Amino acid sequence: MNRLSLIDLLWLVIRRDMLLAMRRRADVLTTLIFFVMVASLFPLGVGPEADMLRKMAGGVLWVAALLASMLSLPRMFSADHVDGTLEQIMLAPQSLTVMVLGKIVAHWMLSGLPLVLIAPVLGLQFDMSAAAIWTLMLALLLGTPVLSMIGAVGAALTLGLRGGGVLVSLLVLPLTIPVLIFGTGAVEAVNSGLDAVSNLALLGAFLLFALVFSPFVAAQALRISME
Amino acid sequence: MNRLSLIDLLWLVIRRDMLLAMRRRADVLTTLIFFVMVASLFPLGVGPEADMLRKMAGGVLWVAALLASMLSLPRMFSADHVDGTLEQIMLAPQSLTVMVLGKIVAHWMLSGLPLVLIAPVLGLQFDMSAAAIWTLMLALLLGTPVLSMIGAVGAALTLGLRGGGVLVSLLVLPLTIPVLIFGTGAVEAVNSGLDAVSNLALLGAFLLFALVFSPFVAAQALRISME
Amino acid sequence: MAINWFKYSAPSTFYGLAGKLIPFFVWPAVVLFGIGFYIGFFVAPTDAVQSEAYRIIFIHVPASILSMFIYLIMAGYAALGLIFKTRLSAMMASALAPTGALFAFISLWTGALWGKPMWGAWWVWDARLTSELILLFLYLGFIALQASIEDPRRADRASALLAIVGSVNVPIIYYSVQWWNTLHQGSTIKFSGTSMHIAMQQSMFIMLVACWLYAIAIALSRVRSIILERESNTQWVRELVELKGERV
Amino acid sequence: MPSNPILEVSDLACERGEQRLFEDLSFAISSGELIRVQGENGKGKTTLLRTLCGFVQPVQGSVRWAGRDIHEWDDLFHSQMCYLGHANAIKDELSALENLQIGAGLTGVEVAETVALEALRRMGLRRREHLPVRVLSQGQRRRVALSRLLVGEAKLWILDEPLTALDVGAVELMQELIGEHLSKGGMAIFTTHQLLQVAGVEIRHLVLA
Amino acid sequence: MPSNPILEVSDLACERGEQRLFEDLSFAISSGELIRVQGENGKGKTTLLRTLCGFVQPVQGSVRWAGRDIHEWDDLFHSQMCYLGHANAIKDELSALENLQIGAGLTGVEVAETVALEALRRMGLRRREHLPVRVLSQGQRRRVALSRLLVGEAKLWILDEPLTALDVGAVELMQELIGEHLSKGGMAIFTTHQLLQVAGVEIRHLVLA
Amino acid sequence: MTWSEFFAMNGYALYVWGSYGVTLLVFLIEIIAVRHRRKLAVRQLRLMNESGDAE
Ligand code: HEM
Ligand SMILES: Nc1ncnc2c1ncn2[C@@H]1O[C@H](COP(=O)(O)OP(=O)(O)OP(=O)(O)O)[C@@H](O)[C@H]1O
Ligand SMILES: Nc1ncnc2c1ncn2[C@@H]1O[C@H](COP(=O)(O)OP(=O)(O)OP(=O)(O)O)[C@@H](O)[C@H]1O
Ligand SMILES: [Mg+2]
Ligand SMILES: [Mg+2]
Repeated sequence: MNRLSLIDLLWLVIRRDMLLAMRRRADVLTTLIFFVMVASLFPLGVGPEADMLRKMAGGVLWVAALLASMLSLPRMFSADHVDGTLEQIMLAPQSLTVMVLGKIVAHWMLSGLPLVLIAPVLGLQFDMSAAAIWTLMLALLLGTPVLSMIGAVGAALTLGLRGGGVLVSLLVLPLTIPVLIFGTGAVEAVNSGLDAVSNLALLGAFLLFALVFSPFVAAQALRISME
Repeated sequence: MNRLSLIDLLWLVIRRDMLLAMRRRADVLTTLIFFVMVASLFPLGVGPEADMLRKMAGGVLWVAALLASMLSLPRMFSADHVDGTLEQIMLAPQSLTVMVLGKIVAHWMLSGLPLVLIAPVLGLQFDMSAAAIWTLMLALLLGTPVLSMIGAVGAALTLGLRGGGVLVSLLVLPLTIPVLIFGTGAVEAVNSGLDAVSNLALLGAFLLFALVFSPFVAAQALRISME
Repeated sequence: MAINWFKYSAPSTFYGLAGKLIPFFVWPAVVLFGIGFYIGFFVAPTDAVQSEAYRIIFIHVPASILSMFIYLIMAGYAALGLIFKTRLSAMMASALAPTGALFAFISLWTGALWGKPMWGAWWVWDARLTSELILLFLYLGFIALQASIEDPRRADRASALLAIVGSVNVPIIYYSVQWWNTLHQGSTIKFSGTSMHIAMQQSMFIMLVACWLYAIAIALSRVRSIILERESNTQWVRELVELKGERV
Repeated sequence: MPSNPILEVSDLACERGEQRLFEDLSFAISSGELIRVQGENGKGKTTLLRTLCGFVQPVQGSVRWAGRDIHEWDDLFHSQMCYLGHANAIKDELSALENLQIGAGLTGVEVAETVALEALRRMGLRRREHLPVRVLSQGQRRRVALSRLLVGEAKLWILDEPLTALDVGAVELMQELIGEHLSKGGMAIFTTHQLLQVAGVEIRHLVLA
Repeated sequence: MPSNPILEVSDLACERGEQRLFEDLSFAISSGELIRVQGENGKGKTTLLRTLCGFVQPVQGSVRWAGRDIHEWDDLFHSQMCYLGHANAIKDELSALENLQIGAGLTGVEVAETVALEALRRMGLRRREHLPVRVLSQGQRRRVALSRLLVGEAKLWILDEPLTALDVGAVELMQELIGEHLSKGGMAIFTTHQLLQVAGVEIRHLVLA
Repeated sequence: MTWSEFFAMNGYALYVWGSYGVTLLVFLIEIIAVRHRRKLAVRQLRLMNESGDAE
């Protein structure tokens, strides 16, 4: 019987959440498919003109990514809350912040990463240029973790509340707008022949900022919610 | 101690679901606000050019309505499932179809009707013409109940499955595409100076069709899910 | 000094204090609204370009400014409540939120009514407008979170955390929206007279002060109700109602 | 319809996963009788009760009420039985009173407020009638669920661990209630791991092993 | 850190809603002692236990472990206690074995597979170790949760109705386990509405009324 | 300037009075809401006092 180190613990939490998700299998796929569907609904709703679609592509894909990652947020802590596991986690002698970080990483790997990987396919559907697609992927790679991190705070705050699912979107969506703006800004910049570096750099800065603060804030939020 | 008639029962179910929603207060508002937010995200993603926005407006609003009513679907039966109420409902000697119809009506009044009412405001944000806005409202009025009805079947089928929340979107979204197409079609028609009647008539036909079959089908789906 | 501070941060003391203070805000507010309105409508001249429509500014700008400041103040109170566990601060935060949201709404509403004659559209996706809209969403989030938590202590602490996270984000949102808009096109808004007429400035300023006073008064009286609701199980509140026959 | 319908189980077998939980189970219960289903954890008690309700399809055998197979989703059967499972079937947002009235309404029985209040008070929930049940303790929540038995007119009670979370007083009350029910011509099947005795009634045991 | 830390509760008061559940509650528990919290449904037993864990902030009084207030979210306290609530804290998708290993891991204890398997078997879950706990019966699920007590090295057990859904055999086993725990120098606080006796130990009763 | 001219706002009446009117309305609603809330709180307290439900 050994005590676990922080890194071990982080790794355990990530592995656990991935394992749980794999058992439910549907979970990962569905976020992905939701993303694909929202992105595909647009051409249906808006009409098929290629020009216009190309122009909207970056925005539509980002909005779809935002909504998709929003959808999977409520489950981030609520399953653990309902079955009492969260109580056990909070009673653990280790740092709650580390555990929350683990859960955030797992959430991203399950809901953010797949979007990054599938985005090029959708980009092609919208007739985006290769450069734009690369930029989109990079922007999503930097931006989606931020969504998971801000989302974690929202999910923790709304834990156990009725209607938590929609409430969390209500809390989180406004806060994620900068990510949306710079994310689409990067794609747009490439489209209009400019350099996307500044946009991407800002996304990177958000990422670092969120990485430093959000696990701690989310942990505090959990403490508040569990009281 | 009296036995209830079918109409009484329908009314009881509607009242009950409305009461529950009112207790959670936030619920109704949040669907609405989600709708407003999604609709507002698009300009942020796509850019503020009025011309392009006007062109997308119908599509964006319909997609937002679709997503908003999709979001509240999982809760349609799952709360009752988890706490055992659904078992009691299914054991009741009355027609399950009527109860399901009651739940559908309540769902629409809570998630569809508010969207119809707020749509004009969003229409103004997208600079739509008055005629287009009226048509949009009418189309939503005919279309959103269909979304609730198709949604009920999906919600019943995915009951109790892990990740049901997203799964139901997966099942339901493809089925609702005709509604989306004719709904946006109506708005588009008005925009290009044509008559929206045929589109609206089709939506009306969907509505009747769904009204006749979906409660029964959803009731059967519930039976299957509860086994 | 410190003792004094804590004395007034006790709900029981503050309740009475607030009750006494309210009239000192209400009446000046009414008077200033009157004066501001008079100057704005009868003294300030008609604008060359915008004709009479510009008179919306006298309510639009104060409302806009207040909606932003109230958020910061609210977040400040929330933070105080979270850190020092003073119940009153949290109550102040929740008393301010609806007022802030209403000012955001007024800003949007008057802006929209101004936009229609000026730009021919009720709404354009301009940076300032968009960030005001987002601000309204932030308020609504705060209110919704608080409303959906039954236990007041949890509600206070959770919404305080949200307000703090929000206030870190507000500047980021503001600048990102600014950038978002200017990347595409220049600002659509140009005010005709570069230098505003002195009467316009006076009116706007007076209305601003009036709005401040109004906001303070309404927040104080709301916090009194909140105190009554939250402290209903304490002796002093019971006695207050019973013995002093507190007015309804 | 015979005036004293009975529940007949013949030759019942149920499987879960690859495992046969029980087979060749036959018994009948009629007015005034009380059956206790016994067995260790996981022997299939819950499964049996849910089969009797019609939720679980048996792999073999049949369950008949008043001579007719219950799997015809028979209104008659459902209006004469009342099932209480592991879950309480109450809504956290509603008060105890609302829960009872609406819960009964959903099963087709209209309950006047006075009747409902009296039932709740009998179950020891005085002064808790109007609180949202979310804030009630485990035992109080169970009591709310059990009070449904008092307002219905079901002949057959199927109770899965009704005593869970109940304190000593409430257990005694339940025994009393079951006694009354039987003396009025009702019948009941239940499971419990706790002690349960009903004055003047001999409990039949059905052991799953 | 004293080698035999004790839990001291002094002058504790808790409120729920507008209602004061208990006040002026003072007691201490040290090595080898067993306390049973008693009271009718809704008297505040669960609330008391959750206060001892630090989930609920008392309106008055303090809970101290080894002399320090537990509200400093103290690692020491949390590494020496184990709480089992009404909820089982197990994951439906995972097998019993995975649940035990991962569950212990989250509280910082690494458990070898052989150790975990042995604990599960001791709890009567032989041949159920690899089934997803979703398909287990109520009692079997409770056993999975309880098996965590066997693999930890907590000194203080806080158990909220540990006997819920357990059959007679399992109740005996639990009594045995508690006995062993105490004789190894542990201590335990629990609630239950059922009978529980531990050979050779005198149970102290704490009555909330 | 006559009153009717004043109210006509040179054709911008809808916009100008719409703004001020709604602002006034919002203020009034807020004031009424706050008073109502206070009334409810006090009434609740009275009820609690009368029923002697002080435990
Ligand atoms: C819904 C629409 C509108 C919204 C949400 C809105 C929002 C705002 C905000 C937030 C401010 C405060 C800015 C600050 O203090 O820095 C402001 C000020 C101002 N707005 Fe608007 N506005 C809207 C429409 C308009 C329109 C249509 C006009 C005129 C054509 C206008 C003219 C002004 C002026 C002149 C100021 C004050 C001058 C300044 O601070 O730069 N606004 N508005
Ligand atoms: N899919 C499955 N695969 C294997 N075994 C299963 C499956 N589903 C259920 N079981 C087993 O079936 C049994 C279900 O029993 P049931 O819930 O009826 O038990 P019970 O007698 O009510 O027990 P308790 O006293 O614990 O409530 C358990 O032993 C469980 O392990
Ligand atoms: N918000 C609230 N308003 C009023 N009463 C409340 C509130 N929250 C909890 N209560 C009351 O507090 C008590 C909670 O008790 P607790 O859950 O600790 O009981 P318990 O002793 O564990 O009971 P059981 O034996 O049924 O598990 C209940 O009487 C409940 O009605
Ligand atoms: Mg069972
Ligand atoms: Mg309890």
